[in-house]
Amino acid sequence: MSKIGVFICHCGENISATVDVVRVAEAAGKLEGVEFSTDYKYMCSDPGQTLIKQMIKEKGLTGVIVAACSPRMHEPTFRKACSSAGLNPYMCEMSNLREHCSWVHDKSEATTQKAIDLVRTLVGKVKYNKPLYSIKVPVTKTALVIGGGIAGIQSSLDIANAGHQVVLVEKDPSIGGHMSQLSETFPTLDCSQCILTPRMVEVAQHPNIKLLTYAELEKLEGFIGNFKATIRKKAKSIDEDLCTGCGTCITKCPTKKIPSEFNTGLGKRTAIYVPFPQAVPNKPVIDKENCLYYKNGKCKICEKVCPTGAIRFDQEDELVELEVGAVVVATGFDVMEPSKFSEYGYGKYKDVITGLQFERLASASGPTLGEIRRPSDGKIPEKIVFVACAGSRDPSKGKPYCSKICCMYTAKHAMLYQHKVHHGESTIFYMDIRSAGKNYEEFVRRAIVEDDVKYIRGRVSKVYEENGKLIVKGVDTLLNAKPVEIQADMVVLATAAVANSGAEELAQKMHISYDAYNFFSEAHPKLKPVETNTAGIFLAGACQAPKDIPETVSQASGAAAKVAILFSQDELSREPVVAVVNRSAPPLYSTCVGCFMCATACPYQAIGEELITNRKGEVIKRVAKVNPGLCQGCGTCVAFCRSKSIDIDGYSNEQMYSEVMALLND
Amino acid sequence: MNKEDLSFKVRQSTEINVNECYQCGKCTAGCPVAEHMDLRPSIIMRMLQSGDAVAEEEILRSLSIWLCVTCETCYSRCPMELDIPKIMDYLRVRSYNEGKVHRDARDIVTFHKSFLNTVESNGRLHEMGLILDYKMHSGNLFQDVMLAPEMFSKGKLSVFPERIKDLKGLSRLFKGQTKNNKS
Amino acid sequence: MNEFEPKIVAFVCNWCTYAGADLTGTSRIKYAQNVKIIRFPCTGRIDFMLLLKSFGEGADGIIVSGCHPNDCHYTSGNFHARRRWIMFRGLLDMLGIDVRRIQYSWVSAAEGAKWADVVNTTVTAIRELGPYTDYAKVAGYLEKEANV
Amino acid sequence: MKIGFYPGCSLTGSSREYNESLLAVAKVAGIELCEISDWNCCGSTAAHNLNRELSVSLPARNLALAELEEMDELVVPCAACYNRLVMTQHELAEKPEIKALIEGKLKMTLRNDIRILNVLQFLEKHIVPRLDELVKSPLTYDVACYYGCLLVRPNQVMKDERFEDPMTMDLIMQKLGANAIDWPFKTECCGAGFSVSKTEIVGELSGKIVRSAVDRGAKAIVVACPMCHFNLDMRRPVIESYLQRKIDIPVIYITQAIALAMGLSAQQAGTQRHFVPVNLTVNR
Amino acid sequence: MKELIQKAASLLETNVVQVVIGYGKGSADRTRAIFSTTAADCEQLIFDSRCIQNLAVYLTKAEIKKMGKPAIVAPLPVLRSILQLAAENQITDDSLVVLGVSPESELIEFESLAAIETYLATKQIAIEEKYQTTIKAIKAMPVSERFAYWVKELEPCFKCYACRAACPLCYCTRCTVENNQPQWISVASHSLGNLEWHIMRAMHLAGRCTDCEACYNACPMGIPIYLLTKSMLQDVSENFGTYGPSLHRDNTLSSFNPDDKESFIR
Repeated sequence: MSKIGVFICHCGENISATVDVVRVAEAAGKLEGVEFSTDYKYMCSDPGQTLIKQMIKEKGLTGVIVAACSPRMHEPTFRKACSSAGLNPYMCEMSNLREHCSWVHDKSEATTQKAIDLVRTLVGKVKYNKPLYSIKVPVTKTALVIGGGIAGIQSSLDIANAGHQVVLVEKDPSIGGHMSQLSETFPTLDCSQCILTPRMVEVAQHPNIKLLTYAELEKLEGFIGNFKATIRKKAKSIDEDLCTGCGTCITKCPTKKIPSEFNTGLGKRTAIYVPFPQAVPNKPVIDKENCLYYKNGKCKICEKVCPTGAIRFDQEDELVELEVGAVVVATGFDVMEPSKFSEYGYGKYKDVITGLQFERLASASGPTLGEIRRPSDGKIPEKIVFVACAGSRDPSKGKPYCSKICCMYTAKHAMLYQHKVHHGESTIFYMDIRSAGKNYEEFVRRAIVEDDVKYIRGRVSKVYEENGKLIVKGVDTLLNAKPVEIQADMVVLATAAVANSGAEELAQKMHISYDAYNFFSEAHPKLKPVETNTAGIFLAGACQAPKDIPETVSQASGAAAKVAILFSQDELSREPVVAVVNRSAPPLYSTCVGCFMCATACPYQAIGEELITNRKGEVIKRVAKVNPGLCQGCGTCVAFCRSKSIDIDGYSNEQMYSEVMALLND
Repeated sequence: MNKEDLSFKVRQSTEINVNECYQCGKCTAGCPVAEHMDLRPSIIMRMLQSGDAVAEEEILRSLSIWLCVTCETCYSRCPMELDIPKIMDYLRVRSYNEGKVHRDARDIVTFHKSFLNTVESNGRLHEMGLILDYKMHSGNLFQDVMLAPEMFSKGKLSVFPERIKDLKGLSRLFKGQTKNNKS
Repeated sequence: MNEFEPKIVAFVCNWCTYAGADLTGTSRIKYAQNVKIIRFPCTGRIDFMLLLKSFGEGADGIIVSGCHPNDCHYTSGNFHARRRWIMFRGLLDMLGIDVRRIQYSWVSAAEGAKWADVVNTTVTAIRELGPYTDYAKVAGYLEKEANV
Repeated sequence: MKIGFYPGCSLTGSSREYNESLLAVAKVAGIELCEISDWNCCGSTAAHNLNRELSVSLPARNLALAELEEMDELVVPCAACYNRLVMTQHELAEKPEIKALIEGKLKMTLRNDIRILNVLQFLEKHIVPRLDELVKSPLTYDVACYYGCLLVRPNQVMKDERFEDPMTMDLIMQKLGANAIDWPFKTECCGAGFSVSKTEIVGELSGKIVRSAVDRGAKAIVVACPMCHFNLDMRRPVIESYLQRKIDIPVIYITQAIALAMGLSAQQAGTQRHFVPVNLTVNR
Repeated sequence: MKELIQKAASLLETNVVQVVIGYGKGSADRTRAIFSTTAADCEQLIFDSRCIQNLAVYLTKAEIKKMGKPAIVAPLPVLRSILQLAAENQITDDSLVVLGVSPESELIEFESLAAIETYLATKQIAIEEKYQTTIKAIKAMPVSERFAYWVKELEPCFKCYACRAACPLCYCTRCTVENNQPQWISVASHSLGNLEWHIMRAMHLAGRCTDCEACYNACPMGIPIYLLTKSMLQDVSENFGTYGPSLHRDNTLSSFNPDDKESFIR
């Protein structure tokens, strides 16, 4: 039999001015299961809390109802008070007499009656409350960082510097990501590689960071603090311990005409290669698809010339299992293939290129050593047209969203061009100039005012070639929509930033959600921008949405901080409001019949299966089981269960049923 | 939204929401006749968005709506997939019905009218009849005088119209349909 | 003269509508006393049987309210709830249980005024419909038998 | 399967040779095209510019007649007619109220399920698969395939992925032995319905097209639309006065090209009806 | 029929299965379920238009499970139930052999559950016109009258749970009605309890019911409870477009589409 104490708060006059609190306390006192009831001026004050504690001890209360303000305000306060008096905190509930009653009604009999109803309703619930204990989960203090671009590098370094172990996994042969491909960076025009490569080296040398390049996530199981990751290390065909990175093999490799990914197809590489000179690790891999030996069994020149005998043609992919406590996803973005926009002639005309290709042309380490030259004939273009929003803000053939970085990099491109080709002319067709950011607007103004970059507001309708020139048909919408035709030598498309092609698959492997464009979804757009819906998995950089370097680095540090907070404790303590599948004595074991509709509905993949076996180890029943480490307590599963085999602590079937009954039976 | 707005009426009739246009100008950039237009396609879209009654009048009295050749280039390239030719059709019908056809577009309208006249009376187009009817109504009596004999000699022009059998049935389609405007 | 005062139960989620109703309070927007809230973690938790039991215990009307689509604290509880409501409502309608007596709504934590409006319009609507005597008669049979 | 045929008005007049060559090609391939009896004009640009209902009701009558004659497919060689018929089909499917209204006026009902083919779709489906056996005297010159507007647009309806740089005609011409050049004016507008009323615009638009084809070495322009042909061929004087130069490149229908490659005579292909003489010889 | 008997017998002889669930002659002119464990037993198997019982109901029964791996004679309604049971993780490819029977009474063998799905794709569940008309007529009644209609229709129900026992999808080991913490539904048969029981049953079948009518055939009082499930089948297809059992699609009510449409939520 319950012994419930009901404490009615006046809240100064906030409640008592409209509700007859004395009558509410009287009425509550008469309810079945209520041992004690009273009213008091300020329940949340020290004497108020002392009163509760005192009555718990004196009357041996098994439940407490504080009828005061919203539980969203003071529930933790009163639960703590109960706890200190030896009553399980989850035996305490709050009835909302202020926000839901006294503040929204005038003083009247009906208002007092409603207050009584509200208290009675909660008495109905508390009768069925049971003690709950916060859930403890151990934490493995190693972080897995997926993606070795600037986001992954920054996160790894921050976590490692906080004293925790990091495994950094990169799918390409080198870390560095898109940032290593860039020439100069806006708005300061400092050289991208000059600021990035020291960080790359730091990663390689950090005692707390284990670097796995040419490797990808194969599988991720488990939950916050306790993930098990399987990593596929693709065969590099070299023994990394023996290889000194001397590069002899690369110079001797006979297959030299493979389009270089790093140079966006504008340069060539060999079959055994290091993607770029400053690569980390600076050791080659063999591209099996293009290697003569792998293709037709003959060659092996690299093996012959290698001074340390490091070539391993028989190497195979290796699966590595890791125990990690947290994951930072930093897989970055891709640029859109613009061939869908056939009106721009990309793919048809060699001198129509993407922004990323322009970066390589402008980069001192690029195929032209930093001189802007046309891919078709190597001539220096006298006139360049830049087309902004090539794929962005285009629901028809591209993406409806703004890619955010293009306005800035296009201004930078035009500026770099003007700095390198003094007599050149550059024109940018744009719709809006989005230059919000520290020193960004100033940067764009500089391009226009000091470097004479011509900005024309309007989109380009068509690009075609005539007599060796690219005819660009655009419009100047600020000049009464005057059609504009420019004879250009080169056209640069500011292609949209899109999600990586494997993003969807990766998200499914990790059970994190992603949006309609396959960018990974943050848990809350404002307040949880680096968390995902799966506890313990965090996001950094452009895999979440297009963003520039400063923003990427900030988010990466944010994700690292979240990991460090998680790793600051040996055990996680979680709210015990979680779902539970019932268990009972044999032969039933559980009323669950294993239809797993609950598992399909669970937003957190918190429901798995349990095989109930007999003594001989034979499976006699397959039932659902909730992982309390993953369950967030929404209770959606409970409403699905036809046999009422799954229930949720804190909002159980009995509690809610009784609450409804109590409300309606006055 | 004001139900008197032209943009509202456009939406009613064509199911196109002109507010989707963000004025990128790609329609104008690709329009083959933009150079000749008084109001270029993107400007018309902007004017429709303004919901301004003066703008409405200006559009209906513009030459542009008649210069649009319905080549569909704008629609095909529009990032928002707005069917501008459909809007042009709507504007033309209104301009014509309300007698607001631009002076320089009268020939075009006359030609269309002559075209429909021959279709109404024969069921099919009679090119000779069309040209004669057009010349009479436009006053361009000497236009193409050199073309007809050659066409005739190459068997491309017949003097007598082909008539369909069920002219009566066809006349039901024309009944009550405005072919003559207020002007 | 005693006007009919309907009994209305509100099933709301903790994160949006409960918080929205709190805001109605802090904004001191007045509404009718007839509606009493029962707090759930999420609309996904609200069992259709509880709605049914409410009518059986004499409720004249019901409000069910939670986060707007895409705003669910648990990302998808309200989407699941919406499907369930669509099916449940269709079934009740087929059975002649007056679906006008259940008001569904999305009320966010910022929509204090909307909550007041939802409550007031529901109370007015149920007042016009009168006491749910059809259901009460069926439920009353139970009492008679229990009294025997 | 019964293949219906809607010639449209132009094909009975100013573009007779298009009609003649199409029927000749079909005959060689053994395909019977059944002309819709008592068909009427589709209303063309005039109707949709001046009267929305007529722009639907006129084509709808033809669709209804075709259904009465139990045609499964309907070949519509004129690109403009094709566009009007397809748009009408679309409108009737989307707007039941308009369909009901028009059915009332026609005193006929519409299933609205006939497959409408333009000339390229017809050729691709029925002629191209058999070209290898049918081509007797391959063509040996460079051609510029000109598609114009209505064979590729609106792409929302036509659904050709390559609507900016279509290839269907180019591939057919290559199968006939000719070399289809790459050029940027394949789908630019010729001025279409302004032939008579705004001739100077036709001169400019068609002029740019013809100039590009000639400058890139084409010996003929291949078309599949009577309006395009009218403008590029018969309006040559206006074109020449716009370009300020003499241009003698002939303009032939794709069906004429096929007829010639099949070994039919110039007379059978109807090239004698052109304003710009067609004298095509080897250029490679 | 001979083919079916031969196939069933050979399955038992080769010990591929240990029991064949099929139809046999019953009392009077009726048929009943028979469970053959030997090749000789299989001679009793029959199949004709009277075989309307949904045998899939036995697949989840503990008593039958104990007999070993089953083969089951499966006309269309049984096939649908089998697929739904598979979708709900109650059976797998290895757990049974399906002896399909086409509407033309021909034996169809299925290699896998996926093959059943492919077969059923061409045999969509369709609510017969007459039921559609009835449902329409009921929905057209004024709400009070409709309620009275159903209270009256459900009045004869005495909670024998034959409907539950006959339904292949009511395989829970503990039904909600047997749950007394809390007592969701009163076990006594009175109007309110009857109403609540049938509402709950229909809701639990929402998006799952395959329209086999086994519940109706089993009801001793002939209550047209199938009208509720049929009406819900219509609702599923109208609102979510999905219809009928599937191995690859999540259950209607445990899945959602962010763009689901409704008109009643403020």
